[in-house]
Amino acid sequence: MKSTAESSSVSLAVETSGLGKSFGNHQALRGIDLKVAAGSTLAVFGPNGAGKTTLIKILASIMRPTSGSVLVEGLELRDNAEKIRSKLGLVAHQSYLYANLSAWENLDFYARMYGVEDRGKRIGEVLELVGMTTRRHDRLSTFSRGMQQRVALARALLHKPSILLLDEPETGLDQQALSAMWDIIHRDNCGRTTIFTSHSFERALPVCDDVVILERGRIAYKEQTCNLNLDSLKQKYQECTQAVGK
Amino acid sequence: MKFWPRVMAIAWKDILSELRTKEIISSVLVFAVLVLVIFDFAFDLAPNLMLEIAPGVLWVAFAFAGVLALNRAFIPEKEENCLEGLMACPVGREAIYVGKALGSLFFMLLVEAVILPIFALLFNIAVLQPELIVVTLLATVGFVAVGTIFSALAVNTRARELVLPILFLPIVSPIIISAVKASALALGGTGWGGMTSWLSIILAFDVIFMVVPFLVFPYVIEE
Amino acid sequence: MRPRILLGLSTLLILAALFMVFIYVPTDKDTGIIQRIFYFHVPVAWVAFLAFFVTFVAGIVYLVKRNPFWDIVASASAEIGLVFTTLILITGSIWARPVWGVWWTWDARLTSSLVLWLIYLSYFIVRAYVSEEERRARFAAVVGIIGFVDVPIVALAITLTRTQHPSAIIFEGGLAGSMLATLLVSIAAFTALYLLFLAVRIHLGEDEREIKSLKEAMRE
Amino acid sequence: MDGNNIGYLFAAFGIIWLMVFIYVFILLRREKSLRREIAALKEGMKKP
Repeated sequence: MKSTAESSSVSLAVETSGLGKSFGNHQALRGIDLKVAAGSTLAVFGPNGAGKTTLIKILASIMRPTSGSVLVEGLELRDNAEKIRSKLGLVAHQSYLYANLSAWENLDFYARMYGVEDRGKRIGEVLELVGMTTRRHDRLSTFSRGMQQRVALARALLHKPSILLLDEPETGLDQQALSAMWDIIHRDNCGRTTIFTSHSFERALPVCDDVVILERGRIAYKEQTCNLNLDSLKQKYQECTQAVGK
Repeated sequence: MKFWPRVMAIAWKDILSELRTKEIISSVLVFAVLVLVIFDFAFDLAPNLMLEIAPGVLWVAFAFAGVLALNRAFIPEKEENCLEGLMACPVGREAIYVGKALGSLFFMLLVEAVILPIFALLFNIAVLQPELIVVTLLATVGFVAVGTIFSALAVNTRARELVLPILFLPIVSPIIISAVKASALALGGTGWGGMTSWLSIILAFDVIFMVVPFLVFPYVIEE
Repeated sequence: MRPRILLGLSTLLILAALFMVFIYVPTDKDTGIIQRIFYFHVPVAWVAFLAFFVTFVAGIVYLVKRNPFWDIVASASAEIGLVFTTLILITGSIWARPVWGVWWTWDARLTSSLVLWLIYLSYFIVRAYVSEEERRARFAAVVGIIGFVDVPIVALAITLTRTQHPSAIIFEGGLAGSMLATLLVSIAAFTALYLLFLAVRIHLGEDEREIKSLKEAMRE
Repeated sequence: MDGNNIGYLFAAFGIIWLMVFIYVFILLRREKSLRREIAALKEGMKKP
């Protein structure tokens, strides 16, 4: 398993230093230093309001940080936003899909936005990958939550991103659908880096290489998955959230 | 060169989605016709006076129809938070502005194209004059240029239906004034000569409000 | 410290202006005594314009620097501008009554002032309807910028439509020396008053921020 | 027309200064209440 080694020999997909974000007086993130090795999978845990979504949004360059910097594959995110965005795939809480358009039309739109070459072929591929080929011409509004999530995943994979960001992908999916999703992500994988946030240790631990626990905008704990089991992680989570909660 | 294909993709996506539901166009059309009819009742005028108030009526109908259409422009982007999806795409935020504005421009022109004949019928005025069409086109560009940025702004406030007209109408007042005056001259058959000063105000407005919102739009949608 | 200096300066200038307007300057032959409103009306209009200009600049600086201070400056100045625009409308209307025989007329500059008033009223309506502080500051800055850019076009369009406003004689060199001096002193007085208000109002905004952060600190 | 107009002049003059004073008054009152709130908050922070 690859891992977030601190040594410089491993190339880094994402590196943040001193990342901070405040909304008025509320500090959502404070001084996040994170190194994610290329090709590894990082799981970010934390209670609601710990800053998980904020972190993902900043990495996706949707939100701009108040302080600190983000390097993506060695490039400063602030200065190279457009270039870097084409390397990122994003699945958020909401699907980012238009209810009045069909799955195909939605994907075609985003394929244009990402400048995907040979659009028709690639859309066919990702639809096949997520198993939505038969319903490709149905409107999004007729899809169940799980199906929408699959199309959202297809949307994120369209342009073959080298970094995939997932914000609580397990919400609204049952165990079966979730493992299908991870299966899809791994099947389409070609040395891709994945960063995802999660509430569920049971579901996340088997698929990640590294674990980070966020608490009140800070990194409270950082460990490689190979040094952890489910119980020790849960215990650590309790410690972190209670220690800061005082 | 990457800019325009993406702008067109955004505009086309809006048009496609609208053609599916026809939500905006149908409701705006009904509303605009209602405005015309109500004005027709309110001013029970002799035919010779009709020509004087008709341009005003026409532009009140267009302005209110525009507010209604623009109010809806960013709602699909909020529903599944698609605006965030657009912001994650490798395009400048300006492209989102231009794309949305082009989409709205298309709807507005479509609505106006239907309203004008109805207006001609109700007010017994010949509207098929190149002067009037040019005025309408230019004024609508200015409308949409300002309206798009305020629509993006209003959709993120607590009372979006209220905020847009309050913001939008005072700002576009020079366009409305100039369009009414120019339309009156066009309908009066004065020809281009008398209209130049009005047309130049509309043009100046168009240019300024294509540049300024283009520059500040990224600040409206960022998080 | 500085507000105190401003207070002294504006008091002094206001006394000088009052003296000049009511005692020193001769009565205008054509319009009579009512013409003296002009020495207040014009400076009030100048302050309103200056205030909105400051809002415009502070808005731009805010968008570039993201320092909440500039949002406080922008909103403080817009508030003072709105108060002074209200004064333009009132004094204009009091002028209109004896001269034109009506309280309100759709004269070009009165109408422009009304539109101006509406634009900056909407500035505060936007502020009222956005609760998140940073977003409110951004939106307000955008409205302040677009609103200010719109002002000359509004004025141009309305002026072309109609005007019965006394033409701006000052710009044609038609104003007697004593009248010009009076006007300038009055403008200086109102400008000093504006700066005083701005300083006080900015202070107020900073206090409000401090309260918010104290409350935030208490919650944590 | 001069005779009556002086009334209008003083009305305009009076309204300007009345509004200015009202505005000053409002500002001062806001300032005072903010000061009090800050003091109360700081007091509250010290105790617990």
